[in-house]
Amino acid sequence: MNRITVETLLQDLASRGLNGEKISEQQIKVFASKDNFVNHLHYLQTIGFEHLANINGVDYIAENEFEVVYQVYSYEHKIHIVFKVRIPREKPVILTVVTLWEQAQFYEQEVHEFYGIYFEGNKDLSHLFLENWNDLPPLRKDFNTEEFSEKLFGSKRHGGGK
Amino acid sequence: MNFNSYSLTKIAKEDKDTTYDLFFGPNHPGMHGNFGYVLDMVGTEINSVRPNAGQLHRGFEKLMEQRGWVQNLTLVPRICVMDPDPNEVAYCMSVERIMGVEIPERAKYLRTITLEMSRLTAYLLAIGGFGGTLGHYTPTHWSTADRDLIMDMFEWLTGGRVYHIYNIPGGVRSDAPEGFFDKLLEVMDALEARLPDYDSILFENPIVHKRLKGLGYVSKEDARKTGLSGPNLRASGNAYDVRKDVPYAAYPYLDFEIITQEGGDALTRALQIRLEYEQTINLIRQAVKKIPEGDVRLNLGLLGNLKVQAGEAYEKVESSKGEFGYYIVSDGGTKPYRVSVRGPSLPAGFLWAQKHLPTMKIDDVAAWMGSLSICPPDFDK
Amino acid sequence: MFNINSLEQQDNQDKLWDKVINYFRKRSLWMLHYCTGCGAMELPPVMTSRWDMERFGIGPMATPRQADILLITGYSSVRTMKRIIRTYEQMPEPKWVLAFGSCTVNGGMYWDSYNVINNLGEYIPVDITIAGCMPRPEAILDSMLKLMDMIQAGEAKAFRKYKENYAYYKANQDRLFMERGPVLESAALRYVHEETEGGEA
Amino acid sequence: MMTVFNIILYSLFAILVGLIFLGIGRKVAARVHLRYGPPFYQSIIDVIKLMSRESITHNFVMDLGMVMALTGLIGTMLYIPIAGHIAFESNTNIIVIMYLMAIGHLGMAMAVSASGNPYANIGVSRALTMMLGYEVPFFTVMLGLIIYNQSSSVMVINLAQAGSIWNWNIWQMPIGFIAAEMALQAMMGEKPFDAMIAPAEIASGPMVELSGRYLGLGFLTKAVGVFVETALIVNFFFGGGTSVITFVIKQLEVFLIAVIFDNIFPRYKIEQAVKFLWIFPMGLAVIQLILLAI
Repeated sequence: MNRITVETLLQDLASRGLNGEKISEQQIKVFASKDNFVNHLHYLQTIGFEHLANINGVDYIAENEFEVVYQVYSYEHKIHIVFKVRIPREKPVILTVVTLWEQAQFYEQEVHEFYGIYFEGNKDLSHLFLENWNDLPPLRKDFNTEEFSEKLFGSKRHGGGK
Repeated sequence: MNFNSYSLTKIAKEDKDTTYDLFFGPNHPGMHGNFGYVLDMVGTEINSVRPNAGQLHRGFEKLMEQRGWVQNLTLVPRICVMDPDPNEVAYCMSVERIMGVEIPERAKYLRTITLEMSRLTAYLLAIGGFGGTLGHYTPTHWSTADRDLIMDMFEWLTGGRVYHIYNIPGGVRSDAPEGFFDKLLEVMDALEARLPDYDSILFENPIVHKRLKGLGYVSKEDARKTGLSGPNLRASGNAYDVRKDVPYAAYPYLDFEIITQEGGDALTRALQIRLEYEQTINLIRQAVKKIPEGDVRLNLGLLGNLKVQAGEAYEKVESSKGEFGYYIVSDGGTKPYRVSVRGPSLPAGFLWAQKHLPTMKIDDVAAWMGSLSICPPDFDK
Repeated sequence: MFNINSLEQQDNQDKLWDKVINYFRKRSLWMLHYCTGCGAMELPPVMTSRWDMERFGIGPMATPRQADILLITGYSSVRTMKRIIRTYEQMPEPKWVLAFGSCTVNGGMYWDSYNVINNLGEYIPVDITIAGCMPRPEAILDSMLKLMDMIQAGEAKAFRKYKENYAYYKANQDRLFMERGPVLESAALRYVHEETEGGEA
Repeated sequence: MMTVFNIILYSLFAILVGLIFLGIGRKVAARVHLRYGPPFYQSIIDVIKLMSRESITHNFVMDLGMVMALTGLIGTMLYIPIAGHIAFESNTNIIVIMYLMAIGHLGMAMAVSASGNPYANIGVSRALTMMLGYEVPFFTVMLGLIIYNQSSSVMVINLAQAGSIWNWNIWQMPIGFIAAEMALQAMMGEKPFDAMIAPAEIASGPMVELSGRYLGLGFLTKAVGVFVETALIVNFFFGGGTSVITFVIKQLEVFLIAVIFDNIFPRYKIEQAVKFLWIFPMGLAVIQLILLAI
């Protein structure tokens, strides 16, 4: 397979209907819609982007949207893709990619736990880290960690001084 | 002589009542860190495994959104206590990428030196870990004492023994003190002179070979697909190293080859650490030799009020466990909008645990875990 | 809250025998091999060749039944806290607790974290707290020596405090571990997903 | 009356010497690790401390088992001559020793199974498996000794080696000695044959649930065990001793060799250990037996 550069990759993805932007010589970001992003990820996997480094969420509360970010890297082309999918905050449901990468199981569990995003098709979305948790998923912007800590653990700003 | 073929446990496997749950960790001497596996056992054989994580969860990613850009530097090294500097460097690199600044050459070399020193401490601990999990405490005692030589150098350079917070956005905090590099080279000589001892007591020990050979095999393709990284990936025959592929700091100026091996089992991973240990000493020597004069940090104004323009970046660093990545989103304020950390241990700690452990007996769990250099805090965060 | 008087009365009763046995207790301190947090990183240097705590008869032990000291090495998350309490209650008396680092006093740098308890002393009694993040090996060793002095003088009696004020500790522990409703009102915003038909992609 | 007094004296002596051996062993191990290590009397302090602690028992069987383990080994010790002194005179005491030595492990197994902890159960099953592993080669070597001396009395074997250093059995049957040394390493539970303790695997195995006095009894059992096992080797291969002092010094040497080996090897898995013991020491023991027969 020929070595793909950032520019040719961006052109290729644009022809498939994906908008992208260059971040650096070895890194681009791509915006995909929630309807067909799995196909795009599958395509990327077939052209050599086989390393899924991480899946993480971002809470854009001002725009009332969640973003799920897939960090994908290719060992051959040495390009990193920040693959972004936006979903509405009221109904945070997205398709799973466990079929493409096995380790996605645990990343999705983590994102579900911290953002409350549901991954359709993922069989096990149980909590990995938190126990006895009945509050908002903690990494959402409308969850106030300081207030939570103050109420449950009795924490004080500046250690209670001043 | 195959004990398995006629063991009672084989018969018992069909009987539902003979299985029991065994808590391997968190309170277990063989466990690396505060983490655990709940093993579903038949006799001494493992049926299935459930990772029991969350004991180390501190909500780093949330806390980083509450604190200023530079304040966060106190948090990031605590994500991996054995090898803290890659976290600082990856965080700083991401911030610098968003700000679009290039750090001075001397700072790049100083970063490289701290990164490699940190890698050495982690490898020395890993050598001790191999000893400890196999019940061989002599190398553990030796290597932990040898690690202290580097800890003292760190203390001299940065003021901290374990957490250094030496790298800051825009370079490093201060220049190296006078005489530091000469002493560092002496320490490197001392550490290299110890290698034959480790070889004879650990890496060439016939019983170590017997215990580790064939344990936890990962094939070349599986290692690439499941997100393993670092020494684990290279021990399976993949020539991938962030230092070479996505060069950062002063690595483009240094002369080194990616070390790969074909074995893919625990023994190969142990030898991989031993080989890379030698390479790291060599890299530090090169960096010390080539380090240019000049500034060690950019003037970014008052760091306490640092503002980073809106943007995002994912930067990765090769740590002793594998690829550490920091994905940072900035909205132009005095605090990050989102910091997401990619720890290298998750694929090994969760996915490969579920693949490997059910083929093992209880004897091998600790050694297997040590061989994949699983560091729980980096996925527990 | 703590009934100091009754402790002192109890102390006066068996003083001579305690003095003899305290010598042996202080010279043979076994600590539990449980790293609850990152402070455990400075334990290997203390245990191994450089600082060699076995000189003083201090050594790691595998299970709570065998151990005298419980080291809380740094912050403890809610899940760890549960395991710490289980461990502590399994240990036979006399037992001592050493708390490492600032995180065990007021949460340290994790003071506003949603998963880290702030003051360890509210949940189990602590004999000695070592300041710093993380405490240096010298500080750890020094605290051990201090604990030895306290044991010899009969001052290290925190485990009795736990028995006498069990209701206080239990109430604090229950606050964390009992089935509880949401802590913040914002929890009402939670989205609960109902599986749609044909959910498989 | 005299016998009772003798028994108490012998047991106290064995316990004391065993504990000091363990302390010296820790000190030597520490030197291999490049550190100072505890004082040589550390094990005695440990045991006294353990005896003074709160002890958690699970049931009567656990109490009984721990006592049985200790008394089993003390009983063995009474049949072993120490520099010509012996508590119970017997013409066939090798057979008795062979039987009694197993009681220590069985008592431990009883006590530990009673606690119900799975780690403890795995540990004890490993200990019993290991016993299968080392007893076969060790008793084969003993058989060689019995054939060579035409007697199954330790005292007779002991006296046959008197006179000069060159009369010692270590020169008469060196191959058997090596086999016995390997078996001894397993018998004392030193690495590479310490799979039954294995802290990193099964959290110290049989000792998981033992606290206070029970752990103290466990330590005493270990101490007497070390005494008995080294005493056997000294009697069989090093000609016993002219006085108690030389006997104990010889015992210490045998013990320290084991400690040094303990510190340069990691541990075998249990099946690897048994395999090793049934191939190498067993092979050597059989070769020795054949050589003696010719």
